[in-house]
Amino acid sequence: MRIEELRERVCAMYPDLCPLFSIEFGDGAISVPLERVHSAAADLKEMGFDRLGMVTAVDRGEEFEIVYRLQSRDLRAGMFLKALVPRSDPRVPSMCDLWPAANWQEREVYDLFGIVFEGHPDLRRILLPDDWEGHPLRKDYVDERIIPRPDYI
Amino acid sequence: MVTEELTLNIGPSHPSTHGVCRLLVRLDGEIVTHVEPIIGHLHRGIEKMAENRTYLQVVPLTDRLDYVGSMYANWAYCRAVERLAGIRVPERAEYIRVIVCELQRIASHMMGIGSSAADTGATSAFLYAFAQRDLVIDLFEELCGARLTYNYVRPGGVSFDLPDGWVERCRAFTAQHPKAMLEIDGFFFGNAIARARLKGVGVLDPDAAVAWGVSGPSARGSGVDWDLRRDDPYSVYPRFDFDVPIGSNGDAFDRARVRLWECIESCRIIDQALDQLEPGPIMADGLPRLLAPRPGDAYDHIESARGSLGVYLVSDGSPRPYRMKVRSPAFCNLAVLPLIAVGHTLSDLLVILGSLDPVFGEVDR
Amino acid sequence: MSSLLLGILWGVAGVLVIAGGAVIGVWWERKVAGHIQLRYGPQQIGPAGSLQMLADVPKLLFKEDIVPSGADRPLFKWAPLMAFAPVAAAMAVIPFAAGWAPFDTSVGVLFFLAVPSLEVVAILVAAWAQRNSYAAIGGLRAASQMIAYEVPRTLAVAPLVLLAGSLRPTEVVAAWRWWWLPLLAIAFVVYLIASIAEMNRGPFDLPEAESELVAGYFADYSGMRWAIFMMAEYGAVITASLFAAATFLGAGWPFSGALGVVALVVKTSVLVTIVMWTKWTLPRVRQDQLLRFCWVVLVPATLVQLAIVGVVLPWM
Amino acid sequence: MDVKRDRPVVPASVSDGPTGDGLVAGARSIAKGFAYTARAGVSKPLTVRYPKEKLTVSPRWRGPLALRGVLGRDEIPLLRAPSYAYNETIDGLYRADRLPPCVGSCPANVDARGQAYLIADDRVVEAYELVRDRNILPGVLGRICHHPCESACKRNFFDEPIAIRPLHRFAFEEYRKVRHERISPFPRTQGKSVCIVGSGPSGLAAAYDLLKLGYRVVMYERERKPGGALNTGVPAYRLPREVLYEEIDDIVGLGLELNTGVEVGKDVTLPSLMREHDAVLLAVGLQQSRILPIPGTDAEGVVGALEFLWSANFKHEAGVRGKRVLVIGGGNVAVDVARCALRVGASEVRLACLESESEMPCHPWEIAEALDEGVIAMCSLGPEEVLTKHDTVVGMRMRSCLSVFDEMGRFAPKFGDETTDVPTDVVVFAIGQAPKIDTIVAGTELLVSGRGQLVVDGTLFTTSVPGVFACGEIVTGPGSAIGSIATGHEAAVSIHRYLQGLPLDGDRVARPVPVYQKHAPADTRGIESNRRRAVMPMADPEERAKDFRQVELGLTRQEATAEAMRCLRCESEVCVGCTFCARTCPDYAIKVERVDEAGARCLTRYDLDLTKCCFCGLCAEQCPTKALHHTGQYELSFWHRDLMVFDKGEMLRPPTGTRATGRDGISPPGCPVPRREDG
Repeated sequence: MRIEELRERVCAMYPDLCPLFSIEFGDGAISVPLERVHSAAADLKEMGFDRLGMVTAVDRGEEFEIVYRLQSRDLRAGMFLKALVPRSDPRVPSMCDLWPAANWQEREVYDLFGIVFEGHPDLRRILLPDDWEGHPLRKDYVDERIIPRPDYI
Repeated sequence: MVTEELTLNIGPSHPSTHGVCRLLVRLDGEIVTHVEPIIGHLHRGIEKMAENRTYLQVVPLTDRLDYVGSMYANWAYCRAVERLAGIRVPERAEYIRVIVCELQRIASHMMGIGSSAADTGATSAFLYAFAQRDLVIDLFEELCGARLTYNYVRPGGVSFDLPDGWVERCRAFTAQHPKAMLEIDGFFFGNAIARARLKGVGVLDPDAAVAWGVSGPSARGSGVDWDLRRDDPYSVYPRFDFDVPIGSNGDAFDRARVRLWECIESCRIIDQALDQLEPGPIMADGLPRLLAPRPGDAYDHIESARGSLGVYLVSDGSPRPYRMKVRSPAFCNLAVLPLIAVGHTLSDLLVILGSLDPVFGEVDR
Repeated sequence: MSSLLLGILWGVAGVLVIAGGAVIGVWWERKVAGHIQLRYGPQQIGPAGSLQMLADVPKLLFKEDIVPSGADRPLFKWAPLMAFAPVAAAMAVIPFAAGWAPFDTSVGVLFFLAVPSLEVVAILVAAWAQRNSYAAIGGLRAASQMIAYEVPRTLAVAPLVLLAGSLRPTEVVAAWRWWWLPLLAIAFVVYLIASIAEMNRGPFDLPEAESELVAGYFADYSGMRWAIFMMAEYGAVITASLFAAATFLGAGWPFSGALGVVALVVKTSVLVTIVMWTKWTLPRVRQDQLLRFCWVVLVPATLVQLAIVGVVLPWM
Repeated sequence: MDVKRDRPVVPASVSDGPTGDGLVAGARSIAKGFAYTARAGVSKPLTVRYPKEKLTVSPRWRGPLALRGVLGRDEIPLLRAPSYAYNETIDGLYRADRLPPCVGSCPANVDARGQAYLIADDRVVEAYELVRDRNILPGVLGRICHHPCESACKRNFFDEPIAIRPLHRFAFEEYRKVRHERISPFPRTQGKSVCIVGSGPSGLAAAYDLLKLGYRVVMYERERKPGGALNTGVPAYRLPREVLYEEIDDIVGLGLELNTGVEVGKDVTLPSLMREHDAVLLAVGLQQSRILPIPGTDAEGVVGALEFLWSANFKHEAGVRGKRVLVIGGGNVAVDVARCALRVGASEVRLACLESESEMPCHPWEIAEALDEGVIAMCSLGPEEVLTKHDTVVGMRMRSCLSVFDEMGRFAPKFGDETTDVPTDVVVFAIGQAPKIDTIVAGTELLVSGRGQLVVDGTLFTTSVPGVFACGEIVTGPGSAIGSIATGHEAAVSIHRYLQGLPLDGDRVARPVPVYQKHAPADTRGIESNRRRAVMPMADPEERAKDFRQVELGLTRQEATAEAMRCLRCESEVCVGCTFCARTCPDYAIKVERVDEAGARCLTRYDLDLTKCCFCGLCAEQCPTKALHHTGQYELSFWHRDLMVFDKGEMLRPPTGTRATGRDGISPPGCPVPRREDG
């Protein structure tokens, strides 16, 4: 499905969020408020996005941006679903009830970013040891073992 | 009679965990009642490391994600960078990428089939598959000087042009490979014991496969007809004529045999690509050595030997990626292991793990 | 007194034959496996790598003898010898030529069937002594497998005894006629399969399945103690093949005297090679499939064989 | 073998195996397995017998790193060869993959690398003479060249190219101070004489080569001053005439007999010259402006570009003062005309061309400078009709142009329906030039094509008459000055061979034309200013558009030296301390300790830490000079036992010093860091 078509269908579903649908580098992305992210995901799944390709987060300073990559075989399309999470209280509803695929991916985000997924059945660290301190993919993570970049690089 | 469950830690250092995975298993006799993969033993923080490196410097890191299929991670990463920086890749480079990646698929599937065989104790079938893998690796060595971590696909093209005579040697390989595959098919997949070991073991429901995000041959073994090369075509794949083999039972046998038939199809693609290959540049024109794409984020995925391998890149306009995320198919495929392994015997557990063909460099990143 | 001395002498000779056979067997197996797998196998030391084991044995001898901290030390240390002893004992009753065996007893065949089965005790002891989950699983698998395969193995030898009319191995050899070969084909094949299962070799190597249990019941053994287990395994291969060559295949037939011994050795080598060939050809079966194969295929097959022999017997 | 025919077909579902289940089928499958392994057992193994069958390693195999050469201390080879052997040298380097891209992409293969090396080494006069060997007018070309060398410069990859052209000019300015001491006539060793008609760049190049080979060379020029198109066509704000005359004076000082104000075909005839001399070279160039065959071109106010430039250059008056000027054409000549028109007082100058802005054939920097000065560019417009009133130009009707080139890249303009009328007083056609040789060839048997062009062999530069050669734009058509010079060199080689009685082609190596890719501007953010290209100072656009003074003001000595030191000395296998290897290493395995001072590019030490190296090969690929390379050692030793011992000189350095530092641990010449006495 062409990206403009996708945009129309999403806009028909969420007229108020239509301005938040952006097309960049040939990929559609919709940014929704955090409290609507779960219902939006459920609606998109209803629309035909049967696969949750990826869950990840980006450290945007004051906020984390949580990024879901949805993939659809029937629509032959993929799109992003994004939401901003306040850094002070990083809580996101878990998608495990919609896609079990979210299980490990959300554990990974929890492990590396410290974002808490509410409703996750088994939220533990997955890549790092259980006693690890801090969340390494946060930009303010410090570790004396990280070698600073040489100045001429 | 009162029985007690036996807790067994398989791994992280065990011949059949295909890397450094630890399986926490509870056994009732030989029957697995609970299994939990504990991963992260090979976690090197490549996504964190990438934030400290320039776009070109990340390429060698991607080699080390899926070390059985380095070309894929190279390519997926380069596609994301090219999308982000708006680089147009010359046609010859695209063809070379397709050729090396299909060769890589063969090499990787030989590992997958071979480990399926080795898990069932058929060591000879394992080595017959590895003999084929070695032929591919020889081609790669000639191409880029490395046998495992190639660092061959670069943003904008590929690092070397094909050496003299390579095309002929590649054709010689694809000419003999389908025959060798059919022999392995008859020798291993036709063997009564192997069939008894693999059939009906670790059945993955197609709906569950989609819901759990399983992709690649592992999902196609369950009958999920989904191949990015055909369904979300990228590069020059639309120009090739090939079939996507599908299983119907979703057991370990189907998953392994899908891999075998994919190798034969890969040979078809390689032959067509070699026919269509034309001289030309192999690197995009005017590519600065220090890439600094404009701010934004881009995602691109390719069909790797393990499934859809995606790379998500966020740029802040500086010469270094602000965030790199690898959507690794092996990670998602492995998550489904507890679902399909419980209720089988200990012997089957490792066959099921092998049939998902995880590579822990990619699972742990 | 002299009989005791003779017994000790025979014992030492038997151990040496088994040890030497194991050394050659390991080299031969590596060559067979290598060529089957499109490799060369050992080829660095000696012609075609034939002296490889001479290098390996000192290495094993000088390796550290590790006893796991949680292990039952006496049992752990004695288990390898317990595994080796029955194999060596079984050598005693094998009829090397018509009318001659080291220990010619009237219940020789029974002895040969019963004594190697004692190995299961040693394996259980070893598995128990290590306090290792893998070893425990391997030991239990071995116990169920070896006891189950006793039945077809014994039933496969029974037609021989029926035809010969004696349990004395030398008499079996003396009574052997060439037409027994086609007549006892089923029994021979069943005997071979059951023996492979008895000696825990592929495709029935579940107790030591390396891809599942690392090394099974001897997972924690190292150095020479591990080597003794290996020696017991190769000894079992050799004794079982020797017995089959002597009884099913007619020992020295069609020659006699020294040539007969050569013929026996050749037959044994062929059988050993077939055992190895099997291992490197077939995948490993699962525990339930193994037992089902035993009861559903092998035991009925031997019963059919017994019936055939029963029909033939009155004609003799 | 036809693979596709016997390729197996994918089954609809892979679930059904090659054989069915069941006891008999199972037994058969197991028997088949035994047969298969037996067959494999007796076949020849695939593995290689160690050590009898040694393995070979791919030439692209990436081994450990070694650094050759010591920061600027090793002499880099200067490209010096007699003119008749120069092509061979270049070709050999090209085949060996050792040809610097700047040299390769220059039509005359000027050794720009050697120039930068000598300037950095404070041997500026030597640098000038090195350049003059191929580019006979460095001072002139240093001002007007379109510098293909800079477009190919490897530094484009990293930041900005070396300012090769300004360095030519700088070298000339330095040389100028001592030129009287450096000039003495070449000894005349050959008894033969050559006559050259035309004193343009190609003629001068041929004259220089022939003089150097010992011939007598006589040159005829129609104008009163020598220089050909450089003299008549190039505007003075780009090329001050005294520079041109000085450089030609030097060639006269080398032995050239120059006769100016003599028009061949009028004052002397070509047949008489052919009788007097052993060979004649026609380097007359293109003398006629092309004018489109459209209505109204005979009206007053329509002029050709050459005529316009001639009067603007020599009279500083072209009759356009206070008038509106429309220049037709998008090439460099059109831009020159437009800029000259501004300088001779036109009130408004427009430039109309067929091509779109990105396709304009002129060099981008030229049009940028013109736009700065106030020229108005009108793109994608084709001339249709000159509007006249009483035989005087009042305007021009232009038709919109949709595309200029067809799919094959040929010139085939497609026009739209829209037309615009541009009011103007003067229309200058700068759409190309044509040769005008009818008077020159009169009385000879030289063949002239129907379109008035001389028939010339494009590689040997021979005409239809033996002993008469031709070179320059008359052969190549409108082109660049450095391109003309290249043809001059080639023609001189032909004449030399002709006079020596050698076959003209034979074993002669044709001039290789390596194709190097052009580069987009690199990202220069974060690159220290002392590593950036020297900025050429320019006169103020408002001021400079008023007269014919030079626009580019030249580099100072300090700037030029620093610029020359930026040169990467490509393919010289000498480390220049660019640190690109360390910058690209993903594992920080290459450690560089640098003295970081203004203008310094001096490095003290390179440490190649193989324990960190991941053998990705990026550093060696990045190395512009190929000084850093992979050795065939280390892992090779696993099967070549005799190489087990590392050659420490080739590989890691002891922690106290490295070969990259040099024996005494000091930095390269010209580096403004105080030298230590001993390291």
